[in-house]
Amino acid sequence: MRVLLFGVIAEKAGSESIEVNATSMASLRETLRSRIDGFDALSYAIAVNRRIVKDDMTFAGSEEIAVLPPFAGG
Amino acid sequence: MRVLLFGVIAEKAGSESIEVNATSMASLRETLRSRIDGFDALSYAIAVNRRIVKDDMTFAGSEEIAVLPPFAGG
Amino acid sequence: MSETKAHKVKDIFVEGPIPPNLIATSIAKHATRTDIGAHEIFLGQVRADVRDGRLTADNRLPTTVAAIEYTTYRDMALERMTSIREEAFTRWPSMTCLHVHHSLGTIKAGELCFMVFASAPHRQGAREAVAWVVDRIKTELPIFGKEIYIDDTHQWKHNDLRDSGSSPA
Amino acid sequence: MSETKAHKVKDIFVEGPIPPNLIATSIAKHATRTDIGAHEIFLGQVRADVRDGRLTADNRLPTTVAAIEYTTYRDMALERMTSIREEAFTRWPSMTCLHVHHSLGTIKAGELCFMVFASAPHRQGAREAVAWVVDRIKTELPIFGKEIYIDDTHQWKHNDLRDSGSSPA
Repeated sequence: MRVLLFGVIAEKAGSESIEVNATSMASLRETLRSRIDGFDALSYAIAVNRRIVKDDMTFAGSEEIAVLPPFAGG
Repeated sequence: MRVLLFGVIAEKAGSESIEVNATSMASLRETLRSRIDGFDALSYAIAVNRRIVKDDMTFAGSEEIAVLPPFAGG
Repeated sequence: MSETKAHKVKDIFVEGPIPPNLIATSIAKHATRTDIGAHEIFLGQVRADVRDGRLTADNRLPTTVAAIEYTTYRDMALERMTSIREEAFTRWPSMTCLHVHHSLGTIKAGELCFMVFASAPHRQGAREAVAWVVDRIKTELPIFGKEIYIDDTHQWKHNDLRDSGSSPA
Repeated sequence: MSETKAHKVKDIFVEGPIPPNLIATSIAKHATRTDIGAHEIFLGQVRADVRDGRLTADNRLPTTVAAIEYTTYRDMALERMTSIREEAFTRWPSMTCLHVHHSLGTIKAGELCFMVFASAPHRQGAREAVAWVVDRIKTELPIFGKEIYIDDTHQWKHNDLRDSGSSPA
Protein backbone atom coordinates (compact mmCIF):
# COMPACT_ATOMS: atom_id res chain seq x y z
CA MET A 1 0.00 0.00 0.00
CA ARG A 2 1.05 3.59 -0.65
CA VAL A 3 1.59 5.73 2.44
CA LEU A 4 1.58 9.52 2.14
CA LEU A 5 4.42 11.42 3.82
CA PHE A 6 4.51 15.11 4.74
CA GLY A 7 6.82 17.81 6.01
CA VAL A 8 9.96 16.72 7.79
CA ILE A 9 9.00 13.06 7.31
CA ALA A 10 8.81 13.44 3.52
CA GLU A 11 12.13 15.29 3.72
CA LYS A 12 13.83 12.46 5.67
CA ALA A 13 12.35 9.84 3.34
CA GLY A 14 13.29 11.85 0.25
CA SER A 15 9.79 11.26 -1.13
CA GLU A 16 6.16 12.31 -0.62
CA SER A 17 5.00 8.70 -0.49
CA ILE A 18 6.35 5.27 0.20
CA GLU A 19 5.16 1.77 -0.84
CA VAL A 20 4.90 -0.57 2.14
CA ASN A 21 3.44 -3.95 3.00
CA ALA A 22 1.74 -3.48 6.32
CA THR A 23 -1.30 -5.29 7.65
CA SER A 24 -1.59 -3.35 10.89
CA MET A 25 -0.66 -0.07 12.53
CA ALA A 26 2.08 -1.91 14.47
CA SER A 27 3.65 -3.37 11.33
CA LEU A 28 3.37 0.02 9.60
CA ARG A 29 5.29 1.73 12.42
CA GLU A 30 7.91 -1.04 12.28
CA THR A 31 8.29 -0.61 8.51
CA LEU A 32 8.60 3.17 8.73
CA ARG A 33 11.27 2.79 11.40
CA SER A 34 13.29 0.45 9.18
CA ARG A 35 12.83 2.47 5.99
CA ILE A 36 13.25 6.08 7.13
CA ASP A 37 16.53 7.17 8.70
CA GLY A 38 16.05 8.81 12.09
CA PHE A 39 12.31 8.06 12.15
CA ASP A 40 12.38 7.16 15.84
CA ALA A 41 13.45 10.66 16.83
CA LEU A 42 10.51 12.28 15.02
CA SER A 43 7.11 13.23 16.45
CA TYR A 44 4.36 11.99 14.17
CA ALA A 45 0.74 10.87 13.98
CA ILE A 46 -0.84 8.42 11.56
CA ALA A 47 -4.06 9.29 9.74
CA VAL A 48 -6.26 6.52 8.34
CA ASN A 49 -8.81 7.80 5.85
CA ARG A 50 -7.99 11.35 6.93
CA ARG A 51 -8.57 10.79 10.65
CA ILE A 52 -5.81 10.41 13.21
CA VAL A 53 -5.77 6.91 14.71
CA LYS A 54 -3.81 6.27 17.90
CA ASP A 55 -4.76 2.67 18.70
CA ASP A 56 -3.54 -0.38 16.85
CA MET A 57 -5.78 -1.57 14.00
CA THR A 58 -5.56 -3.93 11.06
CA PHE A 59 -5.67 -2.61 7.51
CA ALA A 60 -7.87 -3.91 4.70
CA GLY A 61 -5.35 -2.49 2.23
CA SER A 62 -7.65 0.11 0.65
CA GLU A 63 -7.22 2.74 3.37
CA GLU A 64 -5.67 6.14 2.66
CA ILE A 65 -2.79 6.25 5.11
CA ALA A 66 -0.68 9.30 5.89
CA VAL A 67 2.19 9.98 8.28
CA LEU A 68 1.94 13.48 9.72
CA PRO A 69 4.61 15.49 11.53
CA PRO A 70 3.53 18.18 14.03
CA PHE A 71 1.09 20.74 12.63
CA ALA A 72 2.26 24.28 11.99
CA GLY A 73 -0.70 26.09 10.43
CA GLY A 74 -1.62 29.68 11.24
CA MET B 1 -20.55 81.54 29.63
CA ARG B 2 -21.12 79.50 26.48
CA VAL B 3 -22.21 75.90 27.06
CA LEU B 4 -21.77 73.33 24.27
CA LEU B 5 -24.76 71.09 23.47
CA PHE B 6 -24.74 67.79 21.59
CA GLY B 7 -27.04 65.19 20.08
CA VAL B 8 -30.61 65.10 21.33
CA ILE B 9 -29.88 68.00 23.72
CA ALA B 10 -28.75 70.26 20.85
CA GLU B 11 -31.85 69.10 18.96
CA LYS B 12 -34.22 70.02 21.82
CA ALA B 13 -32.46 73.36 22.35
CA GLY B 14 -32.43 74.08 18.61
CA SER B 15 -28.76 75.09 18.86
CA GLU B 16 -25.30 73.63 19.37
CA SER B 17 -24.52 76.05 22.18
CA ILE B 18 -26.30 78.22 24.67
CA GLU B 19 -25.21 81.34 26.61
CA VAL B 20 -25.87 81.03 30.34
CA ASN B 21 -24.96 82.77 33.57
CA ALA B 22 -24.08 79.99 35.99
CA THR B 23 -21.61 80.12 38.86
CA SER B 24 -21.92 76.48 39.85
CA MET B 25 -22.94 73.06 38.55
CA ALA B 26 -26.22 73.37 40.50
CA SER B 27 -27.12 76.73 38.95
CA LEU B 28 -26.15 75.40 35.49
CA ARG B 29 -28.51 72.45 35.83
CA GLU B 30 -31.26 74.83 36.99
CA THR B 31 -30.69 77.11 34.01
CA LEU B 32 -30.69 74.21 31.52
CA ARG B 33 -33.96 72.95 32.99
CA SER B 34 -35.59 76.36 32.57
CA ARG B 35 -34.19 77.01 29.09
CA ILE B 36 -34.55 73.64 27.32
CA ASP B 37 -38.01 72.12 26.91
CA GLY B 38 -38.21 68.57 28.28
CA PHE B 39 -34.68 68.71 29.69
CA ASP B 40 -35.71 66.89 32.88
CA ALA B 41 -36.68 63.77 30.93
CA LEU B 42 -33.24 63.51 29.27
CA SER B 43 -30.23 61.51 30.40
CA TYR B 44 -27.14 63.68 30.33
CA ALA B 45 -23.68 64.25 31.79
CA ILE B 46 -21.80 67.52 32.15
CA ALA B 47 -18.18 67.79 31.06
CA VAL B 48 -15.96 70.53 32.48
CA ASN B 49 -12.77 71.05 30.48
CA ARG B 50 -13.49 67.80 28.62
CA ARG B 51 -13.89 65.63 31.73
CA ILE B 52 -17.21 64.46 33.12
CA VAL B 53 -17.93 65.98 36.53
CA LYS B 54 -20.63 64.49 38.72
CA ASP B 55 -20.22 66.48 41.95
CA ASP B 56 -21.23 70.07 42.44
CA MET B 57 -18.49 72.64 41.80
CA THR B 58 -18.20 76.37 41.31
CA PHE B 59 -17.12 77.81 37.97
CA ALA B 60 -14.43 80.43 37.41
CA GLY B 61 -16.15 81.32 34.14
CA SER B 62 -13.34 80.26 31.81
CA GLU B 63 -14.17 76.55 31.80
CA GLU B 64 -15.19 74.71 28.65
CA ILE B 65 -18.57 73.28 29.60
CA ALA B 66 -20.53 70.73 27.56
CA VAL B 67 -23.82 68.91 28.09
CA LEU B 68 -23.61 65.34 26.77
CA PRO B 69 -26.45 62.93 26.05
CA PRO B 70 -25.75 59.16 26.21
CA PHE B 71 -22.82 58.00 24.10
CA ALA B 72 -23.49 55.96 20.97
CA GLY B 73 -20.08 55.41 19.35
CA GLY B 74 -19.06 52.16 17.72
CA MET C 1 4.68 52.78 10.80
CA SER C 2 6.54 55.90 11.90
CA GLU C 3 3.65 56.61 14.28
CA THR C 4 4.04 53.36 16.20
CA LYS C 5 3.51 53.79 19.91
CA ALA C 6 3.38 57.56 19.47
CA HIS C 7 1.07 58.77 22.18
CA LYS C 8 0.35 62.16 20.69
CA VAL C 9 -3.26 63.12 19.96
CA LYS C 10 -4.28 61.41 16.71
CA ASP C 11 -7.47 62.15 14.84
CA ILE C 12 -9.57 59.01 14.67
CA PHE C 13 -12.49 60.58 12.81
CA VAL C 14 -13.32 59.97 9.15
CA GLU C 15 -16.06 61.85 7.27
CA GLY C 16 -18.53 59.29 5.93
CA PRO C 17 -18.25 55.50 5.92
CA ILE C 18 -14.91 53.72 6.37
CA PRO C 19 -13.91 52.41 2.93
CA PRO C 20 -12.74 48.74 2.90
CA ASN C 21 -9.69 49.98 0.98
CA LEU C 22 -8.59 52.00 3.99
CA ILE C 23 -8.41 48.74 5.93
CA ALA C 24 -6.40 47.05 3.16
CA THR C 25 -4.00 50.00 3.09
CA SER C 26 -3.66 49.86 6.86
CA ILE C 27 -2.86 46.14 6.71
CA ALA C 28 -0.39 46.53 3.84
CA LYS C 29 1.59 49.18 5.75
CA HIS C 30 2.50 46.61 8.37
CA ALA C 31 4.49 44.38 5.99
CA THR C 32 7.68 46.21 6.95
CA ARG C 33 7.11 45.35 10.62
CA THR C 34 8.49 41.83 10.65
CA ASP C 35 8.21 41.58 14.44
CA ILE C 36 4.41 41.37 14.01
CA GLY C 37 2.84 37.90 13.99
CA ALA C 38 -0.82 38.73 14.56
CA HIS C 39 -3.31 41.41 13.58
CA GLU C 40 -6.76 41.58 15.15
CA ILE C 41 -9.37 43.84 13.56
CA PHE C 42 -12.84 44.77 14.75
CA LEU C 43 -15.20 46.46 12.31
CA GLY C 44 -18.58 47.94 13.19
CA GLN C 45 -21.21 47.99 10.45
CA VAL C 46 -24.54 49.83 10.61
CA ARG C 47 -27.37 47.30 11.00
CA ALA C 48 -30.84 47.74 9.44
CA ASP C 49 -32.54 46.97 12.76
CA VAL C 50 -36.31 47.02 13.03
CA ARG C 51 -37.70 49.48 15.63
CA ASP C 52 -41.03 50.64 16.95
CA GLY C 53 -41.93 53.55 14.72
CA ARG C 54 -44.96 55.86 14.33
CA LEU C 55 -47.77 55.60 16.85
CA THR C 56 -51.17 54.86 15.34
CA ALA C 57 -54.51 54.51 17.14
CA ASP C 58 -53.81 50.82 17.77
CA ASN C 59 -50.07 50.34 18.06
CA ARG C 60 -46.65 51.44 16.83
CA LEU C 61 -45.81 50.67 13.24
CA PRO C 62 -42.46 48.95 12.84
CA THR C 63 -39.77 50.81 10.95
CA THR C 64 -36.18 50.04 9.94
CA VAL C 65 -32.85 51.80 10.42
CA ALA C 66 -31.75 53.32 7.10
CA ALA C 67 -28.65 55.12 8.45
CA ILE C 68 -26.96 56.50 11.55
CA GLU C 69 -25.80 60.11 11.63
CA TYR C 70 -22.77 60.41 13.91
CA THR C 71 -21.58 63.59 15.60
CA THR C 72 -18.96 64.08 18.30
CA TYR C 73 -17.55 66.45 20.87
CA ARG C 74 -14.26 66.18 19.05
CA ASP C 75 -11.79 67.70 21.50
CA MET C 76 -13.01 65.58 24.39
CA ALA C 77 -13.24 62.43 22.24
CA LEU C 78 -9.63 62.79 21.07
CA GLU C 79 -8.40 63.48 24.63
CA ARG C 80 -10.21 60.39 25.93
CA MET C 81 -8.90 58.34 23.00
CA THR C 82 -5.33 59.42 23.76
CA SER C 83 -5.72 58.18 27.36
CA ILE C 84 -7.26 54.91 26.20
CA ARG C 85 -4.36 54.38 23.76
CA GLU C 86 -1.81 55.04 26.48
CA GLU C 87 -3.51 52.68 28.88
CA ALA C 88 -3.78 50.00 26.15
CA PHE C 89 -0.02 50.17 25.46
CA THR C 90 0.64 49.90 29.21
CA ARG C 91 -1.65 46.89 29.58
CA TRP C 92 -0.35 45.12 26.45
CA PRO C 93 3.30 46.21 26.23
CA SER C 94 3.99 43.77 23.39
CA MET C 95 1.42 45.51 21.18
CA THR C 96 3.25 47.21 18.31
CA CYS C 97 0.42 49.25 16.73
CA LEU C 98 -3.11 50.37 17.48
CA HIS C 99 -5.21 52.08 14.81
CA VAL C 100 -8.71 53.44 15.39
CA HIS C 101 -11.15 55.02 12.95
CA HIS C 102 -14.69 56.21 13.63
CA SER C 103 -17.07 57.72 11.11
CA LEU C 104 -18.84 61.06 11.38
CA GLY C 105 -21.82 62.08 9.27
CA THR C 106 -24.43 59.82 7.73
CA ILE C 107 -23.51 56.15 7.49
CA LYS C 108 -26.04 53.94 5.69
CA ALA C 109 -27.03 50.42 6.77
CA GLY C 110 -24.38 48.01 5.46
CA GLU C 111 -21.59 50.61 5.62
CA LEU C 112 -18.69 50.51 8.07
CA CYS C 113 -18.55 53.11 10.83
CA PHE C 114 -15.87 51.85 13.22
CA MET C 115 -12.49 50.11 13.07
CA VAL C 116 -10.12 49.03 15.83
CA PHE C 117 -6.94 47.36 14.59
CA ALA C 118 -4.18 46.05 16.86
CA SER C 119 -0.96 44.27 15.94
CA ALA C 120 1.39 42.28 18.17
CA PRO C 121 3.97 39.51 17.97
CA HIS C 122 1.40 36.99 19.26
CA ARG C 123 -2.36 36.83 18.87
CA GLN C 124 -3.49 36.94 22.48
CA GLY C 125 -2.26 40.48 23.11
CA ALA C 126 -3.82 41.83 19.92
CA ARG C 127 -7.14 40.09 20.58
CA GLU C 128 -7.49 41.23 24.17
CA ALA C 129 -6.44 44.78 23.33
CA VAL C 130 -9.03 45.11 20.53
CA ALA C 131 -11.88 43.86 22.74
CA TRP C 132 -10.87 46.19 25.54
CA VAL C 133 -10.40 49.25 23.31
CA VAL C 134 -13.77 48.68 21.58
CA ASP C 135 -15.54 48.56 24.97
CA ARG C 136 -13.76 51.66 26.24
CA ILE C 137 -14.56 53.65 23.09
CA LYS C 138 -18.24 52.69 23.23
CA THR C 139 -18.56 53.75 26.87
CA GLU C 140 -16.16 56.72 27.14
CA LEU C 141 -16.01 58.62 23.86
CA PRO C 142 -18.59 61.40 23.44
CA ILE C 143 -19.94 60.22 20.11
CA PHE C 144 -23.64 60.66 19.39
CA GLY C 145 -25.76 58.74 16.91
CA LYS C 146 -29.07 59.63 15.37
CA GLU C 147 -30.81 56.60 13.90
CA ILE C 148 -32.63 57.64 10.75
CA TYR C 149 -35.44 55.29 9.71
CA ILE C 150 -36.74 54.44 6.26
CA ASP C 151 -39.92 56.46 7.00
CA ASP C 152 -37.76 59.58 7.68
CA THR C 153 -38.43 59.53 11.44
CA HIS C 154 -35.45 59.35 13.76
CA GLN C 155 -34.45 58.40 17.28
CA TRP C 156 -31.26 58.92 19.27
CA LYS C 157 -29.15 55.81 19.77
CA HIS C 158 -27.44 55.04 23.06
CA ASN C 159 -24.97 52.34 23.96
CA ASP C 160 -25.35 50.01 26.83
CA LEU C 161 -22.82 47.31 27.41
CA ARG C 162 -25.18 44.48 26.51
CA ASP C 163 -25.27 46.08 23.09
CA SER C 164 -22.59 44.68 20.88
CA GLY C 165 -23.00 45.71 17.27
CA SER C 166 -23.31 49.16 15.82
CA SER C 167 -26.92 49.76 16.83
CA PRO C 168 -28.61 49.43 20.21
CA ALA C 169 -29.67 45.88 21.09
CA MET D 1 -22.75 36.15 0.22
CA SER D 2 -24.43 33.26 -1.56
CA GLU D 3 -22.16 30.87 0.34
CA THR D 4 -23.37 32.00 3.77
CA LYS D 5 -23.74 29.13 6.19
CA ALA D 6 -23.14 26.65 3.37
CA HIS D 7 -21.47 23.69 5.01
CA LYS D 8 -20.08 22.15 1.85
CA VAL D 9 -16.33 21.60 1.58
CA LYS D 10 -14.72 24.94 0.71
CA ASP D 11 -11.13 25.38 -0.32
CA ILE D 12 -9.37 27.61 2.18
CA PHE D 13 -5.94 27.46 0.54
CA VAL D 14 -4.34 30.29 -1.39
CA GLU D 15 -1.06 29.92 -3.31
CA GLY D 16 1.39 32.49 -1.93
CA PRO D 17 0.75 35.28 0.56
CA ILE D 18 -2.75 36.58 1.26
CA PRO D 19 -3.00 39.96 -0.47
CA PRO D 20 -4.48 42.77 1.71
CA ASN D 21 -6.85 43.45 -1.21
CA LEU D 22 -8.45 40.06 -0.75
CA ILE D 23 -9.41 41.15 2.76
CA ALA D 24 -10.85 44.45 1.49
CA THR D 25 -12.87 42.57 -1.14
CA SER D 26 -14.13 40.16 1.49
CA ILE D 27 -15.21 43.05 3.72
CA ALA D 28 -16.86 44.96 0.85
CA LYS D 29 -18.99 41.93 -0.10
CA HIS D 30 -20.76 42.11 3.26
CA ALA D 31 -22.32 45.53 2.65
CA THR D 32 -25.46 43.85 1.30
CA ARG D 33 -25.88 41.95 4.58
CA THR D 34 -27.55 44.64 6.66
CA ASP D 35 -28.21 42.23 9.55
CA ILE D 36 -24.45 42.31 10.28
CA GLY D 37 -23.26 44.71 12.99
CA ALA D 38 -19.78 43.35 13.69
CA HIS D 39 -16.87 41.82 11.81
CA GLU D 40 -13.91 40.31 13.62
CA ILE D 41 -10.79 39.49 11.62
CA PHE D 42 -7.63 37.67 12.65
CA LEU D 43 -4.60 37.86 10.38
CA GLY D 44 -1.42 35.85 10.82
CA GLN D 45 1.78 37.41 9.51
CA VAL D 46 5.15 35.66 9.19
CA ARG D 47 7.55 36.97 11.84
CA ALA D 48 11.30 37.39 11.31
CA ASP D 49 12.08 35.56 14.55
CA VAL D 50 15.65 34.99 15.61
CA ARG D 51 16.62 31.31 16.10
CA ASP D 52 19.62 29.25 17.02
CA GLY D 53 21.33 28.57 13.72
CA ARG D 54 24.57 26.89 12.63
CA LEU D 55 26.65 25.14 15.26
CA THR D 56 30.22 26.38 15.55
CA ALA D 57 32.98 25.13 17.83
CA ASP D 58 31.76 27.43 20.60
CA ASN D 59 28.05 27.94 20.20
CA ARG D 60 25.14 28.25 17.76
CA LEU D 61 25.14 31.32 15.58
CA PRO D 62 21.82 33.16 15.67
CA THR D 63 19.86 33.32 12.44
CA THR D 64 16.56 34.89 11.38
CA VAL D 65 13.41 33.59 9.73
CA ALA D 66 13.27 34.82 6.12
CA ALA D 67 10.15 32.88 5.10
CA ILE D 68 7.91 29.94 5.92
CA GLU D 69 7.13 27.36 3.25
CA TYR D 70 3.69 25.88 3.91
CA THR D 71 2.46 22.52 2.65
CA THR D 72 -0.66 20.57 3.56
CA TYR D 73 -2.40 17.24 3.43
CA ARG D 74 -5.17 18.96 1.52
CA ASP D 75 -8.00 16.41 1.63
CA MET D 76 -7.72 15.91 5.36
CA ALA D 77 -7.29 19.64 6.03
CA LEU D 78 -10.47 20.50 4.10
CA GLU D 79 -12.43 17.71 5.83
CA ARG D 80 -11.31 18.94 9.27
CA MET D 81 -12.09 22.53 8.27
CA THR D 82 -15.61 21.57 7.22
CA SER D 83 -16.23 20.01 10.66
CA ILE D 84 -14.77 23.04 12.43
CA ARG D 85 -17.05 25.35 10.38
CA GLU D 86 -20.12 23.28 11.21
CA GLU D 87 -19.29 23.23 14.90
CA ALA D 88 -18.62 26.99 14.87
CA PHE D 89 -22.08 27.70 13.36
CA THR D 90 -23.63 25.41 16.00
CA ARG D 91 -21.80 27.15 18.84
CA TRP D 92 -22.48 30.68 17.55
CA PRO D 93 -25.84 30.38 15.77
CA SER D 94 -26.07 34.15 15.28
CA MET D 95 -22.88 34.13 13.18
CA THR D 96 -23.78 35.01 9.59
CA CYS D 97 -20.48 34.32 7.79
CA LEU D 98 -17.14 32.66 8.41
CA HIS D 99 -14.30 33.00 5.91
CA VAL D 100 -10.93 31.29 6.24
CA HIS D 101 -7.83 31.54 4.06
CA HIS D 102 -4.46 29.88 4.60
CA SER D 103 -1.42 30.25 2.40
CA LEU D 104 0.57 27.48 0.76
CA GLY D 105 4.06 27.88 -0.69
CA THR D 106 6.72 30.33 0.39
CA ILE D 107 5.53 33.26 2.50
CA LYS D 108 8.18 35.85 3.35
CA ALA D 109 8.53 37.59 6.71
CA GLY D 110 6.05 40.48 6.78
CA GLU D 111 3.58 38.74 4.46
CA LEU D 112 0.18 37.42 5.53
CA CYS D 113 -0.37 33.66 5.67
CA PHE D 114 -3.65 33.23 7.53
CA MET D 115 -7.04 34.92 7.80
CA VAL D 116 -10.11 34.08 9.88
CA PHE D 117 -13.04 36.44 9.36
CA ALA D 118 -16.39 36.13 11.17
CA SER D 119 -19.45 38.37 10.94
CA ALA D 120 -22.43 38.53 13.28
CA PRO D 121 -25.15 40.95 14.39
CA HIS D 122 -23.24 41.66 17.63
CA ARG D 123 -19.55 41.69 18.37
CA GLN D 124 -19.29 39.06 21.07
CA GLY D 125 -20.29 36.16 18.82
CA ALA D 126 -17.88 37.18 16.06
CA ARG D 127 -15.01 37.69 18.49
CA GLU D 128 -15.42 34.39 20.30
CA ALA D 129 -15.89 32.46 17.07
CA VAL D 130 -12.69 33.87 15.53
CA ALA D 131 -10.58 33.02 18.61
CA TRP D 132 -12.00 29.51 18.74
CA VAL D 133 -11.61 28.83 15.00
CA VAL D 134 -8.00 30.11 15.00
CA ASP D 135 -7.13 27.74 17.86
CA ARG D 136 -8.83 24.78 16.22
CA ILE D 137 -7.10 25.37 12.88
CA LYS D 138 -3.68 25.64 14.52
CA THR D 139 -4.13 22.37 16.41
CA GLU D 140 -6.22 20.24 14.01
CA LEU D 141 -5.38 21.08 10.41
CA PRO D 142 -2.51 19.09 8.87
CA ILE D 143 -0.53 22.08 7.67
CA PHE D 144 3.26 21.90 7.76
CA GLY D 145 5.69 24.79 7.84
CA LYS D 146 9.36 24.87 6.97
CA GLU D 147 11.09 27.92 8.41
CA ILE D 148 13.70 29.14 5.96
CA TYR D 149 16.43 31.28 7.49
CA ILE D 150 18.44 34.12 5.99
CA ASP D 151 21.54 31.84 5.92
CA ASP D 152 19.60 29.30 3.76
CA THR D 153 19.34 26.74 6.54
CA HIS D 154 15.88 25.58 7.57
CA GLN D 155 13.98 23.98 10.43
CA TRP D 156 10.46 22.54 10.69
CA LYS D 157 8.00 24.67 12.63
CA HIS D 158 5.50 23.15 15.02
CA ASN D 159 2.61 24.74 16.88
CA ASP D 160 2.08 24.45 20.54
CA LEU D 161 -0.77 26.27 22.16
CA ARG D 162 1.45 28.70 24.01
CA ASP D 163 2.53 29.84 20.58
CA SER D 164 0.34 32.60 19.34
CA GLY D 165 1.70 34.27 16.27
CA SER D 166 2.72 32.73 13.00
CA SER D 167 6.02 31.32 14.17
CA PRO D 168 6.85 29.17 17.18
CA ALA D 169 7.23 31.09 20.44
